Amino acid sequence: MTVKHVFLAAFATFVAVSVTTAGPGSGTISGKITYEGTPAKPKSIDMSKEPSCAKQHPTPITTETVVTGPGNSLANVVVYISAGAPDEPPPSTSANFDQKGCQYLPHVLAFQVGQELKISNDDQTSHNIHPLAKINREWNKSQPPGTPPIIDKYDKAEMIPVKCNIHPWMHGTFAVLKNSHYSVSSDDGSFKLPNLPPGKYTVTAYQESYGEMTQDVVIAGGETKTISFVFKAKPY
Amino acid sequence: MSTTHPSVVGEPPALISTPVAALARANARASSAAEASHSGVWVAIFAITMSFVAFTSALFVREGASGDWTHLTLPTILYWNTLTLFAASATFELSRHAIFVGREFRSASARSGSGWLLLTLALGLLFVAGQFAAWRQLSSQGLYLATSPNSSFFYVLTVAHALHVLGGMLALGWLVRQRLGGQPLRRRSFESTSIYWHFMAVLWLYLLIVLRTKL
Amino acid sequence: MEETSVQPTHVHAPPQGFLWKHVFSLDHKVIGKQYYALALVAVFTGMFLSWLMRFHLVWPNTPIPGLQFLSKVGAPGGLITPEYYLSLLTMHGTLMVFFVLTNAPFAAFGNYFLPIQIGAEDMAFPRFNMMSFWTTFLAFLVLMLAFFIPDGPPISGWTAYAPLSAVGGDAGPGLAWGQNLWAISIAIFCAGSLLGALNFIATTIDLRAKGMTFMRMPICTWAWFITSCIALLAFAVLLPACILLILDRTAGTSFFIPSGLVVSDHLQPHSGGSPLLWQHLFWFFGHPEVYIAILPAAGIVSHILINSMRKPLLSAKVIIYSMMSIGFLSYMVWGHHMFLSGMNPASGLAFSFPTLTITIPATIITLIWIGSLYGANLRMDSASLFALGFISMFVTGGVSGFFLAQPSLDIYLHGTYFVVGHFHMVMGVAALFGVFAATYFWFGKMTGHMMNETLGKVHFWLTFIGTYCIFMPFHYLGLVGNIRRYSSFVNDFMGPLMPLHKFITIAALCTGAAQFIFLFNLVYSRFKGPKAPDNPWQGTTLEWTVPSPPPWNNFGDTHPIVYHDPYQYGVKGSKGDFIMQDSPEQATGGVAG
Amino acid sequence: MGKFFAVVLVIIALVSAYPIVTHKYAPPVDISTHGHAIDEQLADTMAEAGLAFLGAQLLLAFFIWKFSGRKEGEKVSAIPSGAKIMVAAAFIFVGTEVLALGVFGQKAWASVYFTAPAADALQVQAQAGQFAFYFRYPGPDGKFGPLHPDKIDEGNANFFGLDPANDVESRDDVVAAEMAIPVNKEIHMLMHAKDVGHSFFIRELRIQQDFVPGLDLSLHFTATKIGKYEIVCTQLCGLGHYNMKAYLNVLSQEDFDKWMKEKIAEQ
Repeated sequence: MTVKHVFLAAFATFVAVSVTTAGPGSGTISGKITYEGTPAKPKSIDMSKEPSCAKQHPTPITTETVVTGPGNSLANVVVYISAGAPDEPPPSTSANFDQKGCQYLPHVLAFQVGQELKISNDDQTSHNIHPLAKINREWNKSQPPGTPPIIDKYDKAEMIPVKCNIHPWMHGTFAVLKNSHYSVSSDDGSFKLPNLPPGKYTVTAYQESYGEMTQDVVIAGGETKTISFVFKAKPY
Repeated sequence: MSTTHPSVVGEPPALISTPVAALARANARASSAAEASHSGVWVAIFAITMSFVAFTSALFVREGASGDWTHLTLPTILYWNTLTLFAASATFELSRHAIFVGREFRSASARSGSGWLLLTLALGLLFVAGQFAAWRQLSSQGLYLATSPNSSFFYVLTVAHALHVLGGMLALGWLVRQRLGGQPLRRRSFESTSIYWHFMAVLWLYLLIVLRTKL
Repeated sequence: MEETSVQPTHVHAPPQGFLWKHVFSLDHKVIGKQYYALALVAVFTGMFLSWLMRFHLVWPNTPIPGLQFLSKVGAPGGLITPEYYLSLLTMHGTLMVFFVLTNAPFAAFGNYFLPIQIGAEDMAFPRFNMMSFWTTFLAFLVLMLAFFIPDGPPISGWTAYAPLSAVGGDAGPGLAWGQNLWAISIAIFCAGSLLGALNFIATTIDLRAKGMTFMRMPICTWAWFITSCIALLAFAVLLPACILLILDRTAGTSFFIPSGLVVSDHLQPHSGGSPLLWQHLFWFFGHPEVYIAILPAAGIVSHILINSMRKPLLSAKVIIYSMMSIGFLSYMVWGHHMFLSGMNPASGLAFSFPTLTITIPATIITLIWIGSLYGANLRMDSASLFALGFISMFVTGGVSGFFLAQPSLDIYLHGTYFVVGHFHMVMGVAALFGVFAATYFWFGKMTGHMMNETLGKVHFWLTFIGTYCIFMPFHYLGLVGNIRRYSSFVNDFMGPLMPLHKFITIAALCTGAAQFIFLFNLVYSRFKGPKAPDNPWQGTTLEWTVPSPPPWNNFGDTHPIVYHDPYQYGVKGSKGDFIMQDSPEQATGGVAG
Repeated sequence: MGKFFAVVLVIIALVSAYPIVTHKYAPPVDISTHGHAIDEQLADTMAEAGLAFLGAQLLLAFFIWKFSGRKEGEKVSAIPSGAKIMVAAAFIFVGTEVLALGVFGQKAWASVYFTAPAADALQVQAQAGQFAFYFRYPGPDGKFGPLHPDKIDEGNANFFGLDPANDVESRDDVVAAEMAIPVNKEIHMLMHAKDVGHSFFIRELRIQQDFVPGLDLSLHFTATKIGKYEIVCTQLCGLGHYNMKAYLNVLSQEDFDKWMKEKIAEQ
């Protein structure tokens, strides 16, 4: 990379940032994620091996690979602009990933390339964080109780499954994305991508066990477009 | 210091600085080291045997432990290589005959036998080249080190053996150099090398049988 | 002798220049000292690692200041992570077993004293000898490098059981490059040890002085000789095993990795390998390795004890034959490490019997030591104290072997601290006591300066009592069912055992600190110690006939002639109650030997 | 110095033996049908090894007491009987001990490993993986579905790699993180390792056996006392080794049936 390229990149970023923040005239994509078919029944998690965690859950928690809501809605689906939007520099805020009661909070964490990732352990037991990255560098670190948060960042966009080697039921996802236009669907399956300047976008929805779906959307001006994704659920 | 100790009968008096004493001592030393080379090579053969026993018993265990063992058809060139290695043993014996038996033995600086030694060296090289050809042949069939357990063992055993043959060729090369340069040749060093060299042929025969055998 | 050799091939001239004299020296004495120095570095490193482990076990939430600088990932904020604990454990075991227990009693003292004791000027192959040290040193560097790579040291223990050690980074931190370095280091170490053992054997067979028959060799020479035979066989098996492990790790072969393993959510691409194959190969080396550590120590202790008692042992021959049968039996017992590994249960019994049988020669040796004390005129200096302490440790560590040799008891005791107590007692501490005894006994000969006796005695008492305080409770923990290799005790019933664990940790910290007295004594005496006479302990064997320290060619320009059995003590000689091996005078009276 | 040594050695020997003699540290109470044989064997060995330990240490201390404190030129002597008695003693005492322990004392080993499980034994499959145990019961059809390592999905609680979509036998298989068994009923445990080597140890049950990847072993035992017992891993298996455990839940037959019914309903 030459100095010229750096300068151009910086300039482009500046333009992009000033455009995105330019409130009026920008559009929004919103919608809902649903499924059709029968999803697998969530299974309850037996934490008896880790009593300090088990007692934090009076009723056992269940697996979170597929989280459904009322009206066949699907939570924890990452919706993001996979094409059409320029790459953006990371925000200065950090993405926080907590381990509490031997669960990942949140189960799916979306953040940007280069953004600070802060992993903390609120439990009385050691956890092990093992993001199974393929494009990025794979690492595997343990975090005993009382140790400072692990700070890291990722250089490339990727959907990274995360697991705890000590507690095999703990699984989550890091969604490392190129720009700030992303949303993780809430319990009712809804999502919202605001502040989109006019243009043609490819919107991708990613569900950790059903894979991804895409749609092309054109934003002409200060409008809100509603789209929906319907995943095919499998009973097993 | 050492003067309080009785000196050895037949040794020159213990005077450190006399060149005669130093030379005699050095001779005695060199001969004892050459003496040791004999038992050294037997000990080494013992250790090498043990290593190959470990390799081959690993092979038998692995072959018996799982169902993924498909037998390997050995490249024909291996049998030619076997002949080559045994021919190299024979030429080594011929060189012994030329060097230590008959009239040539008297003339310390004669180069007799160096031809046979050179031929032995060449046959050794030919063997290693032949093994290399066998590896090429297998890999051209798509059989690499990690392809199957039998190809793994084939490469491990033949490469380990070839490395040991190369080690023997170093010793052989040293003998050739001594001989060509008209340097004196110690019988012990010669014999140690020959023991090792014949051992390589026997070891190869063993490996060939192991690789050929189907359990 | 051939007539063709009128010219010497090379004249063995004294080496010139610092580099050739002290670094790349061909002199067996310098090489012996180099091995000793390497073992010293390794033992203090290993001890430091054990401190960290013991500290972490009882105070898991107390940061160890500064540790985060050693490993930012392994010890964030100075708190040891589970994987770093296992790294420490693996490196502690590897350093101690390979670089201390193999190097110090065998390679270091063997190198220094075997040629002198048989009246030789040097080893049979001085160049191989130098190479074997530098190979071992390289192995040490490769191993230590694992501390400084981002991946960290391996976490699979010194036994490196496959497939944990074979599948690579998926199985955990340290199992990618850390484990590679481990396997490479051990392979190099095997090569170095093979060279060394070959040299020892050839030297003993061929370079004995005139009159030095096999039965006139001192017991420690015998021990080194028998040990080198064991080592030759053992390392010749471990080397191929390491090569196969390296190939599994780097070349995608499947010697030790079976099909269908899912490690960290990754289905492994290997198929058909056998994890038990690694265990068989490893323990075929591993059990004899115990005797590689303990036999030289036993030989050294016999040698020192005879000198301190001023009388020969009841029977040196019986000791030598017992050592030989131990060496022989050591190759028939490896399966007792694998009682619970799913071998055929009948082979469990088949391995149990020879294991129990080893007790017989071991008991004979012990009884001869103790019985020989009867009627002795025992000198109680530091060397002697450590030799006697060795016997006590050997007994303690030996009797616990009785339990573990039985598969039915192994069902309960396998994998508990009982095993840890057993092998630390008999293989670790006992062998180290042999090394300490040897150091106090021979330091004067090796450096020309005597060690300080008072410091030596203080060192002995702290170490003797300290090691009992550390390792005896390990047996109790094992009986209760405390599992070894746990980085912290989260088990429900560990609570009541914590006071015992605290006691052990405090004992370990104190005993470890006492070793600095020894270190100080070594360094101080090396420079400030009184000058050592040629024969400070009125010994009889050939090392006492040469100056302290011996000249580069040991015996000057003479060749010693041996007239006697090695231990002519309790007789009337011209110099006192002993006759030296190279003295032609005849013994009158004395005790039968 | 010699007398001091002797005193210290005697103290060490006695203090070391004290907790053993008083049973301060002893294995937890046995709850198995075969464990008594192991316990007896342990007690016998402890008595014999303990005597050997005390005998040797005290004799050593006594001789050091008596024969230390060197006086220059003092005459030395040897034990009159010489080495022969030592060799004979070793052969007779230790030899008998070896025979006794090695041959007659193998009942316990035989009772665990040389007998076949009863035909009506309850089959449970135990799977060890980094770093938890999971247990599988065949369910109402009495059959275990086949394992597909590529289908393992821990986040989705598919710890065994079952494929219920294609394998009918798998659909009713019960998977649990605790090992519930009925009391006084023989259990035939099938052991399967998912990734690396592990081990299965229940102290109270006097059962310990390695999981060897690629080698499915089996073991059988009967628990005789209702209660909850810890199952731990004793084979170094990676960073979470220290925390690899599960519980054995020994229930009355009725409670077990109830437990099983709940589990089947959950599937």
